[in-house]
Amino acid sequence: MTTLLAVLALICLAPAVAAVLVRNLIHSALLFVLAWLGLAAFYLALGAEFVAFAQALVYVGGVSMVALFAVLLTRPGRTDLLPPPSAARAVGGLAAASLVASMLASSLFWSRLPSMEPTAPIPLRRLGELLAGPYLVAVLLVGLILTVALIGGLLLAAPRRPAEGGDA
Amino acid sequence: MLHASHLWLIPALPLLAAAVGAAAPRTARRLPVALALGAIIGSFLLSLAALAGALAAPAAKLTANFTWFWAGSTAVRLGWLLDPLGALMSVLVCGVSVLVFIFSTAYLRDDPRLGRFFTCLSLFVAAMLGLLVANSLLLLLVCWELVGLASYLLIGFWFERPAAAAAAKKAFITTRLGDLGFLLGLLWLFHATGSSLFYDGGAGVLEGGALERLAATTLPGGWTAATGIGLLLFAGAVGKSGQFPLHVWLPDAMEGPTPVSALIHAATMVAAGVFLVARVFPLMAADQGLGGVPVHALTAVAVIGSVTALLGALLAVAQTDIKRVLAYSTVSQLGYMMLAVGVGAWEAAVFHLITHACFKALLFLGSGSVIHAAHHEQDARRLGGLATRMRFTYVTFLLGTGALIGLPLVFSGFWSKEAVLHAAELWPVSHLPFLAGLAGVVLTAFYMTRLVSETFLGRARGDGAAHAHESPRAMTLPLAVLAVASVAAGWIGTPAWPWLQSQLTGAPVAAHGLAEGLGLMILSTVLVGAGIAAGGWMYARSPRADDRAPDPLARRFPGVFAALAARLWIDEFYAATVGRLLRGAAALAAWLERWVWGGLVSLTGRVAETTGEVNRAIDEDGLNTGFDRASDGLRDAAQRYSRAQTGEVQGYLRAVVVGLAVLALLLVWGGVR
Amino acid sequence: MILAVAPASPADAWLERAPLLLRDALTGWLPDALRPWVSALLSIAVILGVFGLLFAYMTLAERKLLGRMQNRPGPNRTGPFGLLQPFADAIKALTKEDIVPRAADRVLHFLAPVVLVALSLLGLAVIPFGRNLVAVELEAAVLYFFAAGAATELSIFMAGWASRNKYSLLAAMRALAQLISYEVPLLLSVVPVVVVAGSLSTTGIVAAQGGWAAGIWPHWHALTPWGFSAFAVFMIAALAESNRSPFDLPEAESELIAGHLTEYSGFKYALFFMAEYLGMAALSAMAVTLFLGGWQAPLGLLEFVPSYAWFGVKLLLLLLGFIWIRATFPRLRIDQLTRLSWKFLVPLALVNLLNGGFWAATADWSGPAAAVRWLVSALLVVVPFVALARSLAAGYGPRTYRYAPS
Amino acid sequence: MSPLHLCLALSAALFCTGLVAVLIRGNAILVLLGVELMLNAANLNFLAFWRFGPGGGEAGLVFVLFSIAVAAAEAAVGMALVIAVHRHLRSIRIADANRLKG
Repeated sequence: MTTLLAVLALICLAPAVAAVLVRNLIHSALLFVLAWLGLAAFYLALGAEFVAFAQALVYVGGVSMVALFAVLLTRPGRTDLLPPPSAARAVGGLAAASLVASMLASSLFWSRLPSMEPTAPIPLRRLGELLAGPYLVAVLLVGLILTVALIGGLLLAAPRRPAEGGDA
Repeated sequence: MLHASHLWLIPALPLLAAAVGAAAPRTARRLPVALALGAIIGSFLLSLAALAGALAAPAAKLTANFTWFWAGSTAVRLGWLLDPLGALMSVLVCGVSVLVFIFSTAYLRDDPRLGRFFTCLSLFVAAMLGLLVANSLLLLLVCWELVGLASYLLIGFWFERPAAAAAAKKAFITTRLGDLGFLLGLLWLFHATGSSLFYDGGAGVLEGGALERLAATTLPGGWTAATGIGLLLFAGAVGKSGQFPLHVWLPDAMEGPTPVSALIHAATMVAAGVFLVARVFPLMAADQGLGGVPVHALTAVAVIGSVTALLGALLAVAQTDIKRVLAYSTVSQLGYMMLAVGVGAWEAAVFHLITHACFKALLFLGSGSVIHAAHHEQDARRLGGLATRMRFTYVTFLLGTGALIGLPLVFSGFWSKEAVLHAAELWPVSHLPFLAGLAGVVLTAFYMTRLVSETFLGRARGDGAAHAHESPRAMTLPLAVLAVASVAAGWIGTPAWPWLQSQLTGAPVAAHGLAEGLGLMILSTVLVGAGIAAGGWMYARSPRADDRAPDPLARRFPGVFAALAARLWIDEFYAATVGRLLRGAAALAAWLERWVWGGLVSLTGRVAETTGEVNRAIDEDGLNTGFDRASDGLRDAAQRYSRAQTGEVQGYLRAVVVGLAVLALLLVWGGVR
Repeated sequence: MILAVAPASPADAWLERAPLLLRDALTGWLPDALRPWVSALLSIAVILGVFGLLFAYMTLAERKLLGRMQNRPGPNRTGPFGLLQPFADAIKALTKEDIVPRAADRVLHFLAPVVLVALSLLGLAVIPFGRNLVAVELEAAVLYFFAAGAATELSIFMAGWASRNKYSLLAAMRALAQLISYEVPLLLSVVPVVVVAGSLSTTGIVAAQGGWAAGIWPHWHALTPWGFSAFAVFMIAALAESNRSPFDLPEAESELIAGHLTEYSGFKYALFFMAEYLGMAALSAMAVTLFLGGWQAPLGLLEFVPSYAWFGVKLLLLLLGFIWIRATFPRLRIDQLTRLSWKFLVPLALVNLLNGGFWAATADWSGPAAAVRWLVSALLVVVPFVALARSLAAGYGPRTYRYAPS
Repeated sequence: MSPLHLCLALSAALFCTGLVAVLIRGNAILVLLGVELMLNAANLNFLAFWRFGPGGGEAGLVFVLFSIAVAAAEAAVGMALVIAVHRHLRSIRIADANRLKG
């Protein structure tokens, strides 16, 4: 179990790191997609089938598409190579991030977690009942948020004359 | 069969139509028309149902009362009343309204404000119906005023014409004078009886207990409260139905569109006064003791009525404007009705009211048809020769005339007028009203003959009449219906079969065959014949050649004719007395306003102004300097501080993250557990 | 992902059991620990083989059918009736030189076709081809299928962008717009099926469509009003998803000189070709599973025919439909494409979702109530369709042609 | 090292990676993607504790679903914002968008 998880963790961490480091915009976007796929696989290994597929569907099918579309609509220039980040920003950012990293690592290793038996993955039907039962309000709210986000996205991205470009 | 508690539906429908029509956009011209027609037809059916319900139990006064609001501990209650009087009237009003509406669609087809016209008309009908089915004097007054408002709006419908605007104002103000009396009477009645309901299961003001109380309480001067209240209410009726002192507005009201004249100022609204008196008849008749009482409500009614009947007929003789002739004739006919009420035969009055509504509406619509055809030429002198060009209108107009002057045995007017005169003849107090009525009969026959022959006979004396042609179907159809009605409406109340009277009084009236009052009938027939003969001899025999030609009557009696044509200078008299008085009062008020109150106000203003000046000086020179220095310092500090505000999102983020991390590390390593 | 080995139930007919018996015969001698894996590998191999062949002959069928529809004979030289044509093409593609533009992004340029083929094969894993023939039995199979299919356009984008060619880039953008637009109606049209069948697993959905009303009317979803509407939306969206005409904007030979395929040649091109047909087949198989009752026989008395045969027949019918449509319809413009999706298909699918909910809620109505149920459902399909169609068609009169005077 | 530890470590690493992306990449799109990555790390935590935590309650699982949905919305709006910004400034470098004036 652990070994499988470890392998998957590497599969999903490596592209993420690479995505942050490469200078080619498209490459890093695609690497992000790869990382998300790896994460989906990780979820699958955790026994969260539904979540895994939802992750793949939403991120690979939706978010990555939107991101790539945005990239194409806002081409920096002939080439997609980004200018290297300014030294100050890089140093500052890395410092801050390393602080957080150390914090997390410390809290991780200093806190002794009882290693428990994995609880059995729940059947899909149960999940559906949960979503339609106790969490119904939340589901409706999320649906509302998505609708609003869709419309807001359209309005934001549409040219000044909403007559054209309203769709797509 | 309509229950009393549903009566409110009858006025509600047109009211709704009026509301929607008023809200409708100006461009939607057809919408208010359709609404008004639909609503009035619905009300017509409803009131038919109500009539059926009322006739099922003529004597019973079916009421549905409810509390409007509580004034302190006394409840102000309104209600609906279902009895043959109200039901018949509402059927009549609705029927005439339907016809007039249809007529108007053609008459005002090209008017830009068609929608507004029908909205006002619906409002009027709603108020009128409410007035008819009201069981509370208060509710009746409300509807009464609404009717007045609608009449004002409609008289002034063509407000571009100064004449129309003036007429509207005149009508409104004149009727207000009467309504003041009405209001006082209402208040007095409410104060005296503590209720404004007519019939309230014995507690109403028209029922035993209250009437006895009113008749019992006497005032200084020997009058009873009943008489006083009755007179005050009658003042309202005088104003509304153009009785003698306040009749001046009615002829001027002819400035409004002809359908309005037909509906409001001939058939329905002006009859509201008669209806009111008939409604509160028990109250007026409460005090019959004539012993030593100087004046008695019904006596006043009878006198006023007879004077009006005669005066109206006289003035009608010398008018040249078709509609004015008809207007004065309306005045005199209303006088007949009041006369009938005054002599105690209120059912006869209602009978005459119904027939008069039919044939006067017919006559007005006919004149409207003529005016429409003659391109808005309504001076009889420049008309003429229309008998051949507008045969249909001519025939119907003739029928209406016959009804008005009361040609014997077939025409409705004959029967109703006969009933009125019959009652007047039997009046114990005096015979003057009866004689006045007889004189009125002659004059009526005379001026109607004059009108008909001037308008229709001879040859056209104006290009308007020359190019006249028959009016469209939508105008002739109502004429036909009304013609039938004005002939047939009389048969429901003949002495041989007094159905109407018995239904109204709720007690079977003995059918005293045609034999009784036969002499009167013959007499009136003779008088009518005389009038027609005189008119025909003067006008029809040799119709005037052109519109310059002087009136034959004027040729013979110039003085009389001039006086009549000038309407006996009544208007001028009013202008000289009341008008001048009012103008003086207004001038005084203006003077006071400008010099006394205005002076005070401006003085106060000046004081406040100066205080403000002082304050400002103190502020600017004293306080502000300190504040300025403080705020300058603040601004500099802010400028220095705002350098950190680079707008670099990631910069902020970096700061946030560092802060967060440090905090968390403190928590973790600093052992802050 | 539980790899179970379903035993062949002796109740079935011999033909029905044949595949499972074969599998057991092949894997019977293995230790139990290995058997699931080996049988999984077996099923993969079978799928690859079957659908590879299917691809090969689909190309042939398409070319021949198009030829017939355009009054051409189509390929008829290689082998009898040109039956060997696909293999000739394969050999040609293998032996061709593989050209990569100098400016191209080599990695992505290489990855694109591979990823595409892989992804379009993934979906087939959860399709129940027969009563017991499903490679991977998943609880959320439907979700898995679309998750796998969602990525295909990604590789098209990779191809188009990696070629460093403006036509290819346009193709990439179109591909993205198309996917973003048509993913929505595709999924929305599936949801009512899931709602009604009460299951996300393909086998469950197929099982839910078993049986016949009055013995003759199958309980297939496509034969209910809402199901029919969902089926229509699904097929249109599927056309767009698999870049088939009339939605083949990314590879528009006539305007974009084959779009993202411009810079591809040889075997990579063949891979793209293959991926297109595999994706088409996968979507059609899904349509069969969701709407046409999967491997269920249309009539009770036809059940002696093995289930996988039924599945094959339905699949082939849908594929031929694809070809027919391609031969019939002209290509849309990108704005027409997106408008069709957002203003027509999506609202329709949403209303249909409601419809499915109604159907599921009234599952126990019977007798005259059932008639009402059908009527309401039909109205819920027809009324929105007519309304939307009218509102969209407003202003577009019948087209008038003016011919040049001869 | 227990699976729970592994999950938490992975999520921490992912979180930091996303954070770095947010902090040092100049391109707005990449920043948004970094945010997405951080969200994913959080989701991973939820799942980990749902699976290996002290039992009881599928709340973690359900919450992950919601968070994925909201993340999708966030991405859509974010990209739309990026496009709008680009229309204004002809650039999507975050450093350029440092004025409130549009």
